[in-house]
Amino acid sequence: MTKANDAGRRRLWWKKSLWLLLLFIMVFTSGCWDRRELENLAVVLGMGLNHTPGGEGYEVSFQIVRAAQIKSPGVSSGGGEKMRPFWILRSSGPTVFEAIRNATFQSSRRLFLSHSQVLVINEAVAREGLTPALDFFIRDHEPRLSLWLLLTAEDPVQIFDASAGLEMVSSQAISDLLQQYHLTSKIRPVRLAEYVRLIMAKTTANTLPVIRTIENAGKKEFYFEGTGVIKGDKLVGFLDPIETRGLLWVLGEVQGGVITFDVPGKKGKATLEIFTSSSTVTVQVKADKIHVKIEVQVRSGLGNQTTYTDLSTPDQFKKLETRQAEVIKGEIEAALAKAREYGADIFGFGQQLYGHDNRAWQRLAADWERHFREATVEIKVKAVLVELGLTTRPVLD
Amino acid sequence: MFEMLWRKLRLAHQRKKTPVSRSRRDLSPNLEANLTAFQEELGASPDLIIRRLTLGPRPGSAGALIYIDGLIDKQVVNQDVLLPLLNEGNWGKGQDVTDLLGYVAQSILAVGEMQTETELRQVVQGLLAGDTILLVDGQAAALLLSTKGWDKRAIQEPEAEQIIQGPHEGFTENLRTNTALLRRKIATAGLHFEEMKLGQRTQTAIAIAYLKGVVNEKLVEEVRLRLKRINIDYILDANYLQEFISDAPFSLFPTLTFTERPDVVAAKLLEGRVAIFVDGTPVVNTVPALLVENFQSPDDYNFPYYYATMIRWFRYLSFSLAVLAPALFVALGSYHQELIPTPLMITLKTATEGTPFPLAIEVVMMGLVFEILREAGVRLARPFGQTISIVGALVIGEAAVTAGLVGAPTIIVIALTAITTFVVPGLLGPGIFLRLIYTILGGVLGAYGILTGMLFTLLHLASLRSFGVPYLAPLAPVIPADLKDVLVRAPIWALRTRPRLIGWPRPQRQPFGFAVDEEEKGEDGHDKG
Amino acid sequence: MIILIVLVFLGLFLYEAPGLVAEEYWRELAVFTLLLLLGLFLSILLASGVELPYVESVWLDLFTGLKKGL
Amino acid sequence: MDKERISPRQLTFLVISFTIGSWIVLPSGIEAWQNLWLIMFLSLGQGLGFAYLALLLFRRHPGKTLFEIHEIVYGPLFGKLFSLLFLWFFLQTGAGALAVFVTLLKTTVFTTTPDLALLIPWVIIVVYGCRRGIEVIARSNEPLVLATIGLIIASVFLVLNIFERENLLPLFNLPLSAVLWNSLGIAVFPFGQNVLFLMLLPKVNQPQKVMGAVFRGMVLAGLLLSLLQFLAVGVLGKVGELFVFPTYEFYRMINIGEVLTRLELIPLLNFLTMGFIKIMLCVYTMAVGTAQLFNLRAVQPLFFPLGILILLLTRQIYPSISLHLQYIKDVQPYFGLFFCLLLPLLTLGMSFLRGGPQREMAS
Repeated sequence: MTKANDAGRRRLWWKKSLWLLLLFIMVFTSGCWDRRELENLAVVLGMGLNHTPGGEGYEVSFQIVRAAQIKSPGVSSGGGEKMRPFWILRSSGPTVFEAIRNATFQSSRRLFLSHSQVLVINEAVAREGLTPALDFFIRDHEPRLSLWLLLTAEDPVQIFDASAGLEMVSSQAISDLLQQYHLTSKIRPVRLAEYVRLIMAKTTANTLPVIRTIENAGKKEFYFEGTGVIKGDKLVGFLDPIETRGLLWVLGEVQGGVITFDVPGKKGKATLEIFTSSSTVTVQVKADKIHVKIEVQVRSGLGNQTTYTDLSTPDQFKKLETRQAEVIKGEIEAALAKAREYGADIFGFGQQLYGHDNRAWQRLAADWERHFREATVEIKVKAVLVELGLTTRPVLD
Repeated sequence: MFEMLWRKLRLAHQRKKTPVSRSRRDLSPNLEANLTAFQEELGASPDLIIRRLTLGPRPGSAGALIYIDGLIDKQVVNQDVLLPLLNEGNWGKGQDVTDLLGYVAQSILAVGEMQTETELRQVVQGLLAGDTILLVDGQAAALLLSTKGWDKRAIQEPEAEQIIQGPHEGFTENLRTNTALLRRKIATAGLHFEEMKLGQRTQTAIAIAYLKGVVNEKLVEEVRLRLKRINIDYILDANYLQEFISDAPFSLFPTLTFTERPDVVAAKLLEGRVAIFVDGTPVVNTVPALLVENFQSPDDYNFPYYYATMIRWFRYLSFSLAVLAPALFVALGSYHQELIPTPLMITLKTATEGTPFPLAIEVVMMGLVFEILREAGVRLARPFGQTISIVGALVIGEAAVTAGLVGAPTIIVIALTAITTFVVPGLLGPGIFLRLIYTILGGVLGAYGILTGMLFTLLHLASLRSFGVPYLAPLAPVIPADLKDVLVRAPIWALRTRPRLIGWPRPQRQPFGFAVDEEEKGEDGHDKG
Repeated sequence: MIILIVLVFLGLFLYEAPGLVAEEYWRELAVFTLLLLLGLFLSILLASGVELPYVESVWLDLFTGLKKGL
Repeated sequence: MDKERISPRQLTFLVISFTIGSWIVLPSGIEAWQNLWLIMFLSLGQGLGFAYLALLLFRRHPGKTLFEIHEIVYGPLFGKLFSLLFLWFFLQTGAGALAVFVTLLKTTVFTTTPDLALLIPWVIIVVYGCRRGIEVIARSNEPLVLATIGLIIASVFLVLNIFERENLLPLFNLPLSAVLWNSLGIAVFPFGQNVLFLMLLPKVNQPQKVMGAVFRGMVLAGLLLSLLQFLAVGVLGKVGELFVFPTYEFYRMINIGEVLTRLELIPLLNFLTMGFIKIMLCVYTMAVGTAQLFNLRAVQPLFFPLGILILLLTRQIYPSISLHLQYIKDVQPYFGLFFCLLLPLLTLGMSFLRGGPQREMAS
């Protein structure tokens, strides 16, 4: 290190400066192709997918945040009429991608899809097959796999147009709501990633939650109701909320919600709050016949009663538990019946078989619909009541 | 091309020869001749005091006492030099001495340190260093009496290196005071000082200090060698030396550490480092220097280990923030918006809505404004400094945001970096530079640009050595044993080994554990600073 | 574009060569110049839009050819 | 130049980053996707076998680089020919890795930025690093490897909430031939490339520890890759097959409480550093090789031209990623096998045929 003589040092000096120069050249020549300033972005929070009125192509609608409107709404720019904090835009094209790019003709700013949270798909599109419609969202680097997928019978714009309640933007509200599905457990929220996972499982059918708008005190509001069944990639039918919960029981995804039924032998109802549930599904193949065993375990507590009897005694509890198990079993059976009707394996029995008995699956997969319809299903529900709330018996009994 | 090269080589060759040695000139036996010589050499400076006097038993010979006013301790000169010389009773026994100077030195003067010189230049040197010169007619020699004494600053706590707990003393501009301060910390015979004079014209005293038995002898040799190689006109501060002897003169990063604290220097010596004192400055350099030393503060060792560890981690965090925060902000804001969580993204967007400049320019601009404000605040007299900060913070920041010139988040980021930069004062310069470069890179190529810059920095840092020790040690190369004082600050009793690459001649400080029966604590009060 | 490339290569040559000449590393200089010229040649070809084959497509063709041959 | 020495541990670290290199981003053997993490162990075994053979070569000719061994074994002319082949191998390996990274960056973040804008800064720092020498490369590699290991281990915790055991099933649903073929593909692609280290082994300061160091590095790298694949499969399931860059996609899925989300850039940059080391090693080795080929005394001046060559070749590696995927599937196993197993084996055989331990004059 020290042996560098004077001349060497001087040479070193200009060599060193050359490196810095190189660095700077590199900085200033390479430049900013992908730069997009925050303020020049149109942040899309929700997207809708529909067919163009004419037929062939797709119409994509966007819900774009109007950031300036979110900023301190009280002090908004002197007196001008208050705009809504979002902007809805439609554009169409032969493919989804082209439709999205065509939106550039209408938007002064570049559409930025990375933050979009929901994708609302019109049923007509779903009936024709989702793969061509969703390909862009999986392939492109901007949209995320954590996008929530929703079905609607209406024009997606109607959904975006609905009141957002406490939020600024309805897409945000929908996304927040879907994350709290466990308060009711009557919808099954599906992210794009989950959809793709199930699609790739071949035998398993997908389900997507259905959203629609309702009129409430003169205002439009969105509302979730039931579930669409996607067989392959096509919409084949719907499950009502109860059936949806039947499906959720089997998938072990019920993590809350309430269940109401008549108290056995008494006049009046009891509402139980579900705390946790879990399920075990075992699929066995004997002589190319499928036997499915579903075991569901539920822990719940008494949340509300309309009878005048004291339900807190152990044998009343026993009765409630049996009754609850029956109700749950009924829900599962209802879902199963619908699934058999559509020939759609929404429960993922095939997936289960695929994982545990791959050979059998490979043998049966080709004709899975028939095997699924003919499968014998044994349902066992074990319901446990663990809590009473703060009181033991009703105030007046 | 070749010609240019040749020319450069020749120039370099000539450069080597430049130190001209002036001709040697001896004192003459004639007093008057000597005095004229002195006056020639120093000019008719009013602070040159020549006090003629008669020396020796009657009739006595002519003599002169020469000193420079202001450099000597008048008390000493009057009481201990003049008084004995003028007291006739003193000459009683020296009736027949021939070597009058020798007699004076031996029996009369009450001065501790003195020496005889015959060469004019040496004498003048002594004079300029604060010695008093005694000349006697008839003798071609001079007596140099050490009567140094000038006004100096009292020992204070250094302003740039405040600590909360621990010793509050700092070095002064006086070399002797400084070495004494160090001796007070390390009372072992192993503490050696070596002195030399550097600077053609300033003749500044340089001292190197090391702890024999702990230090690597080769390191001391290397320091000596590098110091001797220096060929400089003047030295006014430690930094003059540092730019000469540092391993990587072009690097942004300092390969010497400096401090004004005796406790820090003591700790470094005890780790096996060498300290370089420069007379006239309170700053002391220690070598070899490592990057991680900048993140250690004396307070780390004066506080309980868990607290010290946490504080050290905050320091790492602060430095990374100081260097990277604006760059990441720019990269996220203008390239990787998808990485920002949605609500934050919308908030940011609302805040930047309508600002005219790209984010990178905004950040660089505000960063420059801040640096200028800081510099102005440092240079200006204190009352002005306050005005500056009020104007800077309130008017420029606030007004820029309300006027919509820059977004509020930019101001927040700049303010954050402004504060965090000062957490690691040793890397203030490199930090500001890196921040600027990274911000530009982040604005040009986003996170990829920052990564390129960081890899470049990493390679550069990894290629640095300070006196043979890799600058990034113990992180690259990883030395697990040394991480105890880098990743965390282990309890003092667990810091039982010195840094591997520096203190390897004597790696162990003390036996492991906190058993009291070994009374070795005196030597290892605390670690590095 | 081509002028820029030539300038860059010239700059690199000037950056490296004097040191080599000073130390009389003639062989190094030769190999260095050779490699540099190769680079220059290729970059000029690329810059002027000549279609050079892609390495992996060459290998692919070769291997599929071999497989067919076997 | 020749005084540079690296320690066995640094060698281990270099092997780790070289192996992880670009495979982590674009895995080979994707057909076996769901079982990749298991197949990895098989490949690791094979890879260790290859490495053992190559290291035997080094053991027979201690202190010699591969190119010097070539000249000893085949004589100057043929030796140089073989060396040239290997030079091409290093060049293509480095350029291939670089091309993959550029493709990744271009498809994910910098869609409109031209290749050159991404390549030139990269090549500049590669050359800068190479000029600083192998010691500096090894030193700066250490924190990078530690960071990568830290990230991979941290990912275990990051994906806990999206990891599903069901996704791992079914295990072993592949025919044996597919398992073997894919494991071979992996054995030659990340593991086999380590044949490059034959050029650097003489620089290790404790030659007796070389074998252990290389093996440790390969095993560690194998374990890390296997762990990462395990996580990726657990998170993505079968879907992973779909993606060109599954690891990237896997990090895109991370979502912890809607706050710690969209992390893909961090692993991307982290893996880029591994690739950076890999490319730097390729360039460095090429320079060392070229210097030995032409009996040069200095390596320094070669880095710039070689950097430019690798830059040019990167643009000419493949016209599109689809061709590269095809290449990985159809050609790479053979190509790698040729360089990682056949050539070293041939050299080893020849060396044995020439008889006795070679006692070359200390030149």
